[in-house]
Amino acid sequence: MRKYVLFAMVVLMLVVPTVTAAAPMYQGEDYVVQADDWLSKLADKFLGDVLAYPAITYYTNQKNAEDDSYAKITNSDVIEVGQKIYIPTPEEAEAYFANSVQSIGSGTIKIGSMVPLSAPGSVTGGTAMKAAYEIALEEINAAGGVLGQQVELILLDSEGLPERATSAMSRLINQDEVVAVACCYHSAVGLAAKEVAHDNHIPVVFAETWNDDITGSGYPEVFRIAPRSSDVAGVDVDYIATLNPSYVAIMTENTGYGIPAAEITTEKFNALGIESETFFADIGTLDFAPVIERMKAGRTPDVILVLLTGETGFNFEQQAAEAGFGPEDVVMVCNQAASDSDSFWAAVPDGRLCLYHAIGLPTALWTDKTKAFAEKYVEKTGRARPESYAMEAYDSLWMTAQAINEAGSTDPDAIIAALENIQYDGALGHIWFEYGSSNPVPEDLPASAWHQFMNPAVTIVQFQEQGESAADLTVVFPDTYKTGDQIFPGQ
Amino acid sequence: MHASPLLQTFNTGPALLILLWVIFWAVVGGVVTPRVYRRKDLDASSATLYGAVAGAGTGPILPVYLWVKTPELNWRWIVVPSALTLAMLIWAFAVYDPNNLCVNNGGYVISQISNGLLVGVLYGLIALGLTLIFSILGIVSFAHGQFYMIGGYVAFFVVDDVFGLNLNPLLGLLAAGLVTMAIGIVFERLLLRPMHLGQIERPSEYAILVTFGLAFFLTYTVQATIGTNPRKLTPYFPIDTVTIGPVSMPPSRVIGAAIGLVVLAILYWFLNYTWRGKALRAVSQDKQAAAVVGINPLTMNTLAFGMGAMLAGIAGAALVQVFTWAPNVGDVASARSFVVIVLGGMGSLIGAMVGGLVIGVVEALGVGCFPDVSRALAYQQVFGLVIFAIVLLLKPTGLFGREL
Amino acid sequence: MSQIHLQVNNLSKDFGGLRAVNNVSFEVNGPELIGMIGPNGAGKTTLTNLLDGALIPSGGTIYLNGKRIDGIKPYQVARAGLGRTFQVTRSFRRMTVMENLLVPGMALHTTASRKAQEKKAWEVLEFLTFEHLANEYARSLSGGQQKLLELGRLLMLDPDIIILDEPFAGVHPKLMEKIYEYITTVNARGKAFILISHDMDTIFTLSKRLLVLNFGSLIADGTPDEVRQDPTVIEAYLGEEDEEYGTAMPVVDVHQLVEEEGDAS
Amino acid sequence: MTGKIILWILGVAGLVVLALLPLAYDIFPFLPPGLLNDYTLHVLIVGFYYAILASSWSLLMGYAGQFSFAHMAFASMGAYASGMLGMFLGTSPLTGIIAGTLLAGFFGLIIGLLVLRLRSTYLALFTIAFAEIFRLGVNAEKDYTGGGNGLQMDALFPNGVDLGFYQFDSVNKIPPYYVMFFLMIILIGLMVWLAGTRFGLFLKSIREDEEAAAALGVNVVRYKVLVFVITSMIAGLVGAVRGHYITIISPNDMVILWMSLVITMAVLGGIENLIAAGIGGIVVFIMLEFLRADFATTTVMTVTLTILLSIGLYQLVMVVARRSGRVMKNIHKTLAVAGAFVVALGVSAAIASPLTTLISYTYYDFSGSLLPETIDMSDWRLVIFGLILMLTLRFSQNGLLYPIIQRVSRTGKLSDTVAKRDAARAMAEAEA
Repeated sequence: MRKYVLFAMVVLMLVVPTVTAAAPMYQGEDYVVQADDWLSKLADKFLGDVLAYPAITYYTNQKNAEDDSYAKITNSDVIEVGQKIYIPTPEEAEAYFANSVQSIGSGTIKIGSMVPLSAPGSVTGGTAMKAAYEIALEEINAAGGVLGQQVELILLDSEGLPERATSAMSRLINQDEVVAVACCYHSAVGLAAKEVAHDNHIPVVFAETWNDDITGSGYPEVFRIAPRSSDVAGVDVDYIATLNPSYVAIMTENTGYGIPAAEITTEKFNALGIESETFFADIGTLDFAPVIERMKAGRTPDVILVLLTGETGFNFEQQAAEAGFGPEDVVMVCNQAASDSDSFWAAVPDGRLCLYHAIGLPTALWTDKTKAFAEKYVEKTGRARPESYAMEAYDSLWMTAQAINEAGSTDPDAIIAALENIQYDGALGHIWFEYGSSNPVPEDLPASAWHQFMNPAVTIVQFQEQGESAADLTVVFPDTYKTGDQIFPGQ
Repeated sequence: MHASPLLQTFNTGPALLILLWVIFWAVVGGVVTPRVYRRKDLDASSATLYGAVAGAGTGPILPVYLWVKTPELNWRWIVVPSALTLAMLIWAFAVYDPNNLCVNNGGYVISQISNGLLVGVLYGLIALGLTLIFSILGIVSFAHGQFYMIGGYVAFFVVDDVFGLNLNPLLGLLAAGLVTMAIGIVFERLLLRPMHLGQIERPSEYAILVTFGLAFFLTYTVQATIGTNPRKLTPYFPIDTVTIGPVSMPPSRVIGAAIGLVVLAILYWFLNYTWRGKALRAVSQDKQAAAVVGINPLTMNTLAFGMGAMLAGIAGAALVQVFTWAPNVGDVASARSFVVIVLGGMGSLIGAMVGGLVIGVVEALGVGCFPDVSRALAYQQVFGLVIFAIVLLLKPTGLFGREL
Repeated sequence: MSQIHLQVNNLSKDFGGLRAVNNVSFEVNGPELIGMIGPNGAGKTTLTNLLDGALIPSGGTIYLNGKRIDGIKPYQVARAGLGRTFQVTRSFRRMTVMENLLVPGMALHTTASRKAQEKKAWEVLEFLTFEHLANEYARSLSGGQQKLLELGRLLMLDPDIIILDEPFAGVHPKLMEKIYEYITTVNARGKAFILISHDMDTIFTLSKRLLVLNFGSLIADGTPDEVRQDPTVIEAYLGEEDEEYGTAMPVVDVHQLVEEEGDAS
Repeated sequence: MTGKIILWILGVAGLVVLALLPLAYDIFPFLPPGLLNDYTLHVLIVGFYYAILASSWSLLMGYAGQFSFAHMAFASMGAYASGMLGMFLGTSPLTGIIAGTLLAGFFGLIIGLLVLRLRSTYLALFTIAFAEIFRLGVNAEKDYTGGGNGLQMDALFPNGVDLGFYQFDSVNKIPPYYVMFFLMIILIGLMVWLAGTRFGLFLKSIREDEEAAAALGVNVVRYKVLVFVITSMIAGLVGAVRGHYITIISPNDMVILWMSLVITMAVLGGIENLIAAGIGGIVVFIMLEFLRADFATTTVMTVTLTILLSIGLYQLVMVVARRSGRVMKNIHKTLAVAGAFVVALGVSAAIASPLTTLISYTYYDFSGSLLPETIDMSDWRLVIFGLILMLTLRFSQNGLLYPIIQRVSRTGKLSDTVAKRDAARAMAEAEA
């Protein structure tokens, strides 16, 4: 019996493509998008192949360059009713695929990247960054690529492990021969990656890796558009200092991000004469009840600063709220990623009292590029808004592309020179690197100012209504960005 | 490196003196007592342990009594000295860290213990299935945590509206149990039955490796298909935090523990009042005799493995509303279950529950009392694991286990 | 060869409150062929384990050829000259026959070359008429052949006293003859044997002397004829219960279960 | 030519190729570029590391029957000892590696003594507990170990290597390549030699039956402890070397995943043969790296179909053969496997693409989006290895490689063995 089923399936498989191949063919023509149309559906209908949709995108965009009555398709998954698109002839489509195959074979410029896509890495962050990279890549190639060639992004999984990072970076540079790298989520990964980049003299633009030492080593190849831990800690501490606390509890994670972040924060508190105590938890800790109990029963903190990422932070905040020691009972600087999850508001009813440190411009100051990116990102991922690391990823890839274009070649030294002089406008606003080989880091600044974007916007924000949209976040600190007053527990 | 601004002062010297006193008399008691008993031509098989505990708990007093009178060593001579030993150790700790909340705040200790008990019921629930499998098949399933993980996911997808199902939590529990049971039964039939039919060399290693392979397979199948994005479910029933005196119990955990107790009650009923349940117990007590009276042990193996998997799945479904869920939650659950069943005694259902409670309390008190507050949470699992290792070395049959 | 002399004095063993072996004393002088019998649970295996060093006695002493062997490890006892087999066949199943034989050979002579031991092993194989099986895995041998292999291993160990626990249980008659032959031949070469068996016929014909154990005590020690007429022995054997099934009854009444199922269906 | 000689030639040839690999372009300038670079060398270096670990785990598990989950913990212990000595006392990597080896050996001794009474499952549980306590402890004591941040370690050759006629800088992969390569040859060679001496013989007897071995004069305690000490020292040694090569060590190296991969490597190679386990280590690691990428959906489909179809076809042939009452000799079976594979490959290659389109089409109707054109195998590769591990255990307990080695090595004297076995069987039957 099984044999016959198998046989039938094989026959079916052989017949279906023959039938589809015999489907009626159409001439190249213009087409106005109707309701319920998808590009792949159209591709199937007109070209007899659902997989031929990139040809439609390509030719429509070509036409758009000459005649803007044609739509510009930036995301093949998104077309709108009423848009005019061009359906190529099967010959044209074939020619497109033949070309694109060829172009992948020879005329592409490769940029490397790695993000955590599996545990123990933070997959939430990794997938967000991957989506952002893909958006940037599509835009770059739609805009004609780099140096007249298409860009190929080679994206590897860092697993959040430094030893993995060494290996992946080595593979990007030696095996795939990328000309530059835009990368990284975890600080530990960034620390390992920068060594490989330096050894092989390949420029890297870091996003999201906050550890000060990444730019602190002063390698010519290393650039960073994300803030340093000390920048973020500085804002956290400055903000908390405005509340005049006598004792702060720092709840942090035992990772390359959490350990130095807690150290820097503690140092800054000490300098201000504020007492603090750090509680370390392993990433992935599920049960915080005993330590929350201990915080409650011991010396009660005036502020709890949560430096836990992702779901670990969520777990802590929920259990603190359940134990009657949550945002409604004590001022709590929470973890941003948690509030992106729908269940957050059900699990932490008073999450509106949470404060977050947010990276990037407040919504009110978003540039057009930010808004355009946010729209695509929300559409692509279904998340509430682009997280800071998504914006950083997007900008890091665009900036790398711009630098290669400005350098006029893929020579590492030329790209590094271009990056040192770059003036880039992106989702995070205007980015440039103050200190580099032509303008050395002054003595009174830490070494980490080297190739570091010195003006990232770091703010303290609050959702003041339960389940409030991200666009309505209230910025409570610093004064430069302030849009409203903080609501305090019991208020 | 992390100088704590809350200056913690420790009286290492005096505490060490107490500790040395305890250790000294434990060694003296442990070494001398068996010699005395042997010289008097008495049973000296347990004299080492009894002497050591007597010395640790009472210094020279009880050992000397034992040497002079040499009474028959039964439980009486270990319970009180054990308690006294514990008291001595607590005293040493109190001297070492007088500012510790565990030392000077009784309400705090009670609330930690109640926290531990609550979470302990959950641990016990996770471990129930593992101990059931061990009692019938005589193997430890290294894939137990993975069944737990899958159960949680099934419940999540049934109860949450990701797929628009949005069903009643009870259906979630049921679905989780059925799915994991099905996987368990298929696995048992395909990969464990050959072992019981004698088709496999080195069966004990095979059992470890093959269940380990299953764990690997299940974890990454789930990871590859639904990703590692953590999932979170809100408490099944909208109840408030339960507060009794200094003790406050979060709603999600109360619900989880309640489910655990109900499951335990149903299991108890099944094993004691149904034919199949009694047959299972018969097999666990004596395979041959059970076979003689017409119970097919192979069927019972499949049933037991399926039920074990189902219990894990239900535990997962009960706990998915307590903790965030990711494909790797199974690893920690497996490790905890091993700790719990070894402590409670492999194969004992009551042992699993008691073991769960003990581990819950030990972990809560461990984190609550560990002198260095910044590292306390990082050592959470270690407290249980150390007890686990000690029990394995000294009394592998645990609290309620029987000799195998 | 020095004179074989095993001396057991007041040997006792307690398990918790249970006295499994109670003040047993006997001697073996020269290459004797001794049988040891006793009802189930009489302490035969415990006694063997005490002699072999697997258990530490609660009281009493054992001397082998003037050397005290109680309280030392089994491997030291083996090297001192006391070899044994187990009730259940315990060949090294996933090792070849040759390797099985080499283990005791190499263990006994820490400086011996493998070559020399292999030569000796071939002699043993010849004696067992096993040459063609040298490179087979022990697991591919029949049950009886595995028994013979165990005996072969003892030859490699070359002990003065050999304790055989149930050598004839479950063995094909043909092989039984071979084992019989083995015992008499090796005994004739000057080795002492202690045979433990249920099989009264064989043991009574083979042994020159019998030890009878009951409830851990030695109740008789003499020639087969003397033992046969010993009133305590007769009583012990008549009063015996079949404990193999007697003690292992499950707590759940399984018979009742079957009835219940009958009711249900 | 007997099979043993074939194996020797293959083995030596393989080693010569590996030994000359870094010089490949100097010897064969016509080789296409891209075959050999720092990344391929890196994969091989780490592959050698896993080969040693898998092989030493086999000595512990396959020879001595001691099931241990703590092997990776010992490897990390070596690395941490060396790294911490370097950080706090400024010792050189060589001193650190020696200290790490000794420390791992010392803990191996303690564990070996502690677990004397524990068997199989209990031993496995105890070693898990030990490994977890060690990992969590390292994680928690971040002031000394760097915690989850990891511990930076010196490069294996902090100043590079100066051969007089050629200088390698500290990041060049060639010196660590040869270090790891020769470590692999020496350590596996040492273990193979040990396995052939009385040591190996006694280990096997202990694995088979501890009490019987003791009753035959084997000092069980000594050899059990010794095997723990030796294998942990080997693990500690290579762990420390690898730590200095990667220049960072973190507690994540000890998560259960890595231990399970070492077990998979050893089991797939064959735990009763140290060399097979070692080769298993290299092959599995290379496969893992190779599969850590996106593959075209049609390729994945082709491979999947080929595997399923070849199994199906082979079973079909066997069923037909059985029905028609033929006795299949080994050579026929081999032919059937090969034939099934070729046919399956052909058919799959032909239908994979249309089938993918078909599924994509159906999926599109159902969900409104197409199947992705590529599939990321990073997670699926682990699924595959989990599946292979279970199937190997069930159907080929000696692994996948070892049976082949056995068969080849017997080719020369096959008839001899068959005759002997027939004789044995005849005797056994006569008896029964």
